[in-house]
Amino acid sequence: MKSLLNNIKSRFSIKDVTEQRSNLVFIDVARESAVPLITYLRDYEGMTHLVLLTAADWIEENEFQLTYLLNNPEQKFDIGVRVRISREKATMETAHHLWEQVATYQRELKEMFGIDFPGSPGVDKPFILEGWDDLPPYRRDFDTKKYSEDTYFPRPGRESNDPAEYMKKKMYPNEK
Amino acid sequence: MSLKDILSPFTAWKHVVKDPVTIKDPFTREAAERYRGFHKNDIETCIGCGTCEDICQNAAIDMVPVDGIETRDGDSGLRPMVDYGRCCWCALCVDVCTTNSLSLSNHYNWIDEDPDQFRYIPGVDKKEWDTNEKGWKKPEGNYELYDINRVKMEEQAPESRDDSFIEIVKGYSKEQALLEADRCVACGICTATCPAHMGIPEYIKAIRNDDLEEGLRILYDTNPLPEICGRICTHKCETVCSIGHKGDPISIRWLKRYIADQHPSDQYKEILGTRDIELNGKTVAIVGSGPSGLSAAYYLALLGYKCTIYEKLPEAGGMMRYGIPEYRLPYDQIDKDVNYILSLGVEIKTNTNIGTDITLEELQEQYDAVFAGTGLHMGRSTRVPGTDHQEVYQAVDLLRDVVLGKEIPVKENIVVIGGGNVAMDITRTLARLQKVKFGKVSIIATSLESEDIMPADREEVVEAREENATIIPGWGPTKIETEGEHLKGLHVVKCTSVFDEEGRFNPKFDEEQIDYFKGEMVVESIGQGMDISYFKGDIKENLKLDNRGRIIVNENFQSSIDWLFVGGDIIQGPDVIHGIANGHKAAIGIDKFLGEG
Amino acid sequence: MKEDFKKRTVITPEGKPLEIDPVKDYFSDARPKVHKPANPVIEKFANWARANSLWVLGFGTGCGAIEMRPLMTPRFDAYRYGIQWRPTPRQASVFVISGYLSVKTLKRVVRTYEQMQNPKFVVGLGSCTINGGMYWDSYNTINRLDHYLPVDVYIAGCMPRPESLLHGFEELKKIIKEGRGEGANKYAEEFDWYKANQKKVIKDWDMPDYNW
Amino acid sequence: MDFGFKHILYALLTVFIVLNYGLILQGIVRKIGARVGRRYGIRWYQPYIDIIKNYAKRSTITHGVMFYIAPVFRLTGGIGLLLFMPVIFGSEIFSNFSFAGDLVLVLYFQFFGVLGMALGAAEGGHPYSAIGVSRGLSQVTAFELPLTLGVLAIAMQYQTLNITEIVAAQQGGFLSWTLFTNPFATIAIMFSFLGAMGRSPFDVVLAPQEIPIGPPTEFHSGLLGVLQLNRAIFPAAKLILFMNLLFGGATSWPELVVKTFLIYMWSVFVGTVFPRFRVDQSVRWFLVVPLTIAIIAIILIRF
Amino acid sequence: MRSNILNITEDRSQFPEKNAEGKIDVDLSSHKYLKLWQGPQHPGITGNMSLELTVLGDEVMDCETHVGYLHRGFEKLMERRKYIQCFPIVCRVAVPEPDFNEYCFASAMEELAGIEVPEMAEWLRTLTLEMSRLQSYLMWIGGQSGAFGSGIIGQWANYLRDLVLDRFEELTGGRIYHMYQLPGGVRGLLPDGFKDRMEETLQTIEEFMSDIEKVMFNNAVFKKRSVGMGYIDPSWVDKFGITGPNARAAGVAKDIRKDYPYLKYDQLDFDLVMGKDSDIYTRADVRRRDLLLSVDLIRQIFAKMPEKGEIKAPTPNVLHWKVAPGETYSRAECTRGEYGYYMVSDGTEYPRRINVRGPSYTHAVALLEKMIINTNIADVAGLMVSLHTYPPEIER
Repeated sequence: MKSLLNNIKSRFSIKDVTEQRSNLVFIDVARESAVPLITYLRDYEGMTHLVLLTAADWIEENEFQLTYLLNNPEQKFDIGVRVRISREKATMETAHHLWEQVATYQRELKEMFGIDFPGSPGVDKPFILEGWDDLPPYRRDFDTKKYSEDTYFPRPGRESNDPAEYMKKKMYPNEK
Repeated sequence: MSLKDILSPFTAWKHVVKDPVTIKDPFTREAAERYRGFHKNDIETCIGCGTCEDICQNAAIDMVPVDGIETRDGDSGLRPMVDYGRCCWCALCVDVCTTNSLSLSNHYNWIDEDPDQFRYIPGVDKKEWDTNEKGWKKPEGNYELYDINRVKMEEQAPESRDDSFIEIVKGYSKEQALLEADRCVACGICTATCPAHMGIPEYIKAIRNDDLEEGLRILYDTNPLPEICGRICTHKCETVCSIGHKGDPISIRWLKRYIADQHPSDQYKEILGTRDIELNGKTVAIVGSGPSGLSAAYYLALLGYKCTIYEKLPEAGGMMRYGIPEYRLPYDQIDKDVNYILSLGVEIKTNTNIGTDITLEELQEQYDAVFAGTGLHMGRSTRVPGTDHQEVYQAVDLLRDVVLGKEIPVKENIVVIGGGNVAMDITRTLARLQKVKFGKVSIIATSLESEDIMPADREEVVEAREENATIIPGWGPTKIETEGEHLKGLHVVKCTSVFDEEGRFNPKFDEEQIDYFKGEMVVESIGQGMDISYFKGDIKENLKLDNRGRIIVNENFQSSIDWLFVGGDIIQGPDVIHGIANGHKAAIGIDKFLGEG
Repeated sequence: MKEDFKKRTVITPEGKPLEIDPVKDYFSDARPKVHKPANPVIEKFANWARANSLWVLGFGTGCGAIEMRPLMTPRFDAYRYGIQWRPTPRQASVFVISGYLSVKTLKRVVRTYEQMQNPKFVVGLGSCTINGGMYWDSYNTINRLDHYLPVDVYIAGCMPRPESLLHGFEELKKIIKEGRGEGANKYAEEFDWYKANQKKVIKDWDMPDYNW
Repeated sequence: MDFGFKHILYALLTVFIVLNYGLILQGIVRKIGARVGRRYGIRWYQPYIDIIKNYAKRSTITHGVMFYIAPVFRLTGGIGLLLFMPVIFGSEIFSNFSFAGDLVLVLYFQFFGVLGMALGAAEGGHPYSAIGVSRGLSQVTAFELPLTLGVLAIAMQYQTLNITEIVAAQQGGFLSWTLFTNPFATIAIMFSFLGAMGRSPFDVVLAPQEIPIGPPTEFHSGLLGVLQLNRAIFPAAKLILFMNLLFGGATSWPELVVKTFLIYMWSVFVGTVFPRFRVDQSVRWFLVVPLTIAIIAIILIRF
Repeated sequence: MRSNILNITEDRSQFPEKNAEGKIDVDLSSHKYLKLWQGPQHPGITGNMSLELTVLGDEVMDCETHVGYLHRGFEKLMERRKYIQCFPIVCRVAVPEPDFNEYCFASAMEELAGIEVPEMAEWLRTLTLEMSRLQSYLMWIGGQSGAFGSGIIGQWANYLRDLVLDRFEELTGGRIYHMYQLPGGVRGLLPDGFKDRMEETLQTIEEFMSDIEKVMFNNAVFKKRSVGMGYIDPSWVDKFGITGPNARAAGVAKDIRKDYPYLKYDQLDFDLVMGKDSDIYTRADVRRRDLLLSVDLIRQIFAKMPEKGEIKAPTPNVLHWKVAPGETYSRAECTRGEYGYYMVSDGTEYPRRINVRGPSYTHAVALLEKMIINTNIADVAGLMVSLHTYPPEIER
């Protein structure tokens, strides 16, 4: 793994390397080098198995984080390639040509996060949701509880008391 | 493809002659012993802390009032109601239950046409599974979802402390405080019980978040004496703490002290935002600088009143300074709290006795309102034969003399009558003086109440014993044996019960069992009385008292004389946190009174 | 709306333009009718038969479907109580809503329900059908089944055990025998209310109101 | 053949008995299948309740005239098959409308119902129906070929196209049954019988896992009730046919019950343990195995 | 390699001609093609998904997978639940095998929080995972035979599964959703007599499995339907992200239990179950042998695990458990392949993001869409079941 890291450090601009476990390393790279890096990892370093591709929303920093988790089935270790992209009009280069399932992942990301992957097959087709007209639901600023309460009529008749407030009210009725 | 492939499947037919494996009567089949079925709740044990509601990710549990369950200290009077349109039977509510009252039966069957039926209050609404013994219970062993054991507090060892007045409790380090704060389930049962209604879960949360400035702000919302309270509060909150039902209660008092300890007093104004307070031009006189007086002064000062405290003794603090030994409450900590209050523009006039140096009438003329929090500074006597002897002392007097630096006539053998905290204070103070003077401790403290109902804090008793004092509860004094100038000892008789069935003080004795404690000095510590001789003339005439001689005040602590507010121990009995709460409410009352006028 | 469902104009072999509205062509938009029960004696006999021949539609809408297999296999063998599978809605009489309904499934469920023949019964299985269950705050699952379909009986649980399901079916039988299983008529009577609720949550409503 | 009013009553009685027999047989056979799966299975009278339930449905929708007629066609196929062959040999009451060429008519009725169904199902408009029908037709065609050849072999053997005569020829001890006198034809016919009964491995037409129950997908309520009646009568009629052709017919009802039950069990015996063939596989199988045997039977008869 | 109506052996995967996008041009109005939807209401579909098939006669020309019927938004829901509150909901991601979710979630969280799980709890976790594998395979075997029209296997297999569920009920208190592997440990020791009853169950399973082998695997018709059907080329394994039995049946040794030993798998003695023909039959056979391996592993676990011990490590108060910031990925071998949880913590009481990687994600969409082309409609269900797909883990 050491030599692999050295190899990619000499070839790509790596921002940061985090060693999570002896067999799991996360690499932060700039957006431009992400797809070339995973292509390189797949073709030259034996990281032939794409475990997953997913995103996380760092809304405070106004960025999305994309994680391509790659696995080396021979030497049994994983590398997570992390890329930060802007939340505004989020787009990312497609990687569907590398693995067949990437198109599906990208389709999901487009739908659930609103990250576009121009050129990815079927990326604009709805995947899971149907007739969705709100924010992409996995974004942090989408409030699922509020949406649910507004849309799906919770059954009435439920009300709860906070023990502290209730006790104060009961035991000291004169105090406000 | 072979002949075998065609023939071998027919072997399946051998099953046609075997018995079906079907469960013959699925309608009465019982679930497994541990099965998670519908909820049961022992409502007598349940305290309605709502922790089950907190952990329920389905929002399936509501805390609702229940007929027949009264709200009282340590019991919110609420009980969980479960909505089976939400429940997922994960049983985390059972595992997290602070009283182990909640459990699941292994009953699984509930069919109904009406979707609004699927909710009920376990234990209250009778269900067929209430008597079902099987079902999910919290796993045994060390299985807890939170730590039920208190983080150990470092203290001075008994050997190193029994001859000095250095503070015993060292206070929590950050790691310890974080661990201790983590134990809190934030139920809020303590909040109402605390006379000052301190935001206990909130400031504990601030500790967890390591946001101690926020913690300090929460403390000062309801309590301007956190350093003091963090040490000597009677912590009624800890008594009712829900975790205390199956483990140690959260050490709320020490966590409060931890917050206050972390901030030097010069940062207070910055943190609390009290740098610039605009005066509103009105003035209030406060008689007595005890907890209620200081608390009233603080909250009035925040509201812009100009306050002046009149104190009889040389320094501020009242009973906190003159009634509590230094090893429990060091003077510098009192100063820290008091000085901060004074720094807000509160003026203090020490060595000023109301009635002699200045009269109440004069105060009335000079100020818009007066708050009196003069406390209980007179010891009460048992009035058994021999109490008029010169070697019989009052605990409050002795404690005050210690602080004032007067010589204390310590004898080799001492008997203390009383089982409260003051008794423990004087016992341990005298024990220290004995150790210094004679090199050994020989002091007996005896109380009417038996060990389990002694009013003193448990740790006080334990620590006193660690310091070699002898505590013998359950005896009532009958006679002090004297011999001229010398005192010989105390005759006692076994006390069988202290309170009658209605809870009134009415001790019963077993005359058969008697004992005799030898000693050259007896200290009485069975309670204190108030000295309200400064109310004179018209004021005394107009002041309404109840039949037991106590001043009647309304909920704003306003007495029958509208400009006179009274609070603290003289209203509520001896308790620092009550005093603080009184002072706070009186401040609000004064503001209301003066705001209207 | 899907491309296939949009209105379009085709040229007939005669060379004339012809407008096609696939939605109208594929589905019916006639309102459902209230079917009055027949005379009491016949109805009683019919109800007995209906109760003892519950054909359950094989549509596992949520995770509850997993307990259907034990139910219909040797261990619990619901067949002996007159409960059978039916793969097509046309022939089924009982619709078991096995748990939560996502909006996407709800649309299919409504369609499927409407294809079933009167009288038809709905069993709400699991907490999710009662008040949203553990997905009470999910943006994609409905909370109360009775807002969208008339429900005859609910079975609490997450998941209800097969025994509970059998109890539920017994309860349903009782309801049917007592002549209270009139969900289909209720649906017809309060059709507009149900439709409004359905339309509120199903955002891409690309079918007529009633489509059998 | 004199068509008297009496005969019609007799025929109705036959239909009634066979219908009930068919329903009970259906229930019992399903129970036996369930036993192999180690469970109790349905109540034996469940098919009755199902039919009543379906007739008691309040609403029916239609897809057109053919949609209504198809179940009637289907039922006609079943009843027609039954009515043109002797049920109890030698009984005047239960010999039905057997006549000189009834064997031909009976073979036609085998096919008739399927055709009617095909028209109706196609009108139902459901793609699964269409697929089911196309599969059904190809499979029927495939097993009709060996069946027809087998029947032909029997007709040639007995030199008649009258079933009553064929049965009569088989009287006198079980060794005179076609089963023993013409085993190849019997084997060919019994293989075709597997297909005719629509059980595994030849149930791809109704295959619930692949195309939910095929042609009858859209049929419901009373229409399904009619189909269910047919589903009771048709197999029973087929069983009687095969019994008459191969196993010496029956001279009494108990004999009929025993024989037909055992014949039925042959298809159950195979069907319970085997998965189903795809339609191309089953067609190929019919065109290879039974057809070859049927041809051998014909050739043997010729010589 | 493949089979079709006319049994033409040349490669028909390019028939009909594909356009530039790799799709065929379908003009439905030509009446040459028929659109056929399998699902969501369809008995041959496992779980709730639908396949949009374009068929020509009985042959599938094109297929598109539609999912989302079971979408509950788990990953979103978990973001607004405290860690402990995620624990009851993770098992709902995959109904047939809730335990792998519980394990992956708990282990990811424990890794980030730095919690060491007690020995006994690890053994019990291993036990539940193997029991879970057992019952999942048993359900699958019923589905696989059912998809080809043999009901009897499904009856037996579901009975066996029910026996395992009974054991689960005794051990965990739940039949389907066990909610047993709490972060930090497990929620109970073995009940009295559990081992004996489990052994009895295992014997029944072995007994029935030998019957199932005779009736299902030595069955002319089943072989006819499955041998040579649904071929997966070993080179596709990486290309499509295929894992688990599907990969092993293609001769690619992939098993997380061996490759990345977790829990107590390093102390258990077993060999990978491999196949080489990579068709439906081989995959079924690999799963059958894997099932028997689980039986063996459960016996080994019983032999090796201690009698008593701590079941839960002390954890912070679960009501406000803050997990140290960081990211990790925790995986386990489930019956369908690699199951994994990718967890991002931002140091608060709530997870920042949890992504569930279910093996069906790749198997049921990209792979199925490719494999289904030019097969018979009748084979679609069998093919799908042979990949052992389960929709909820695709859409979560």
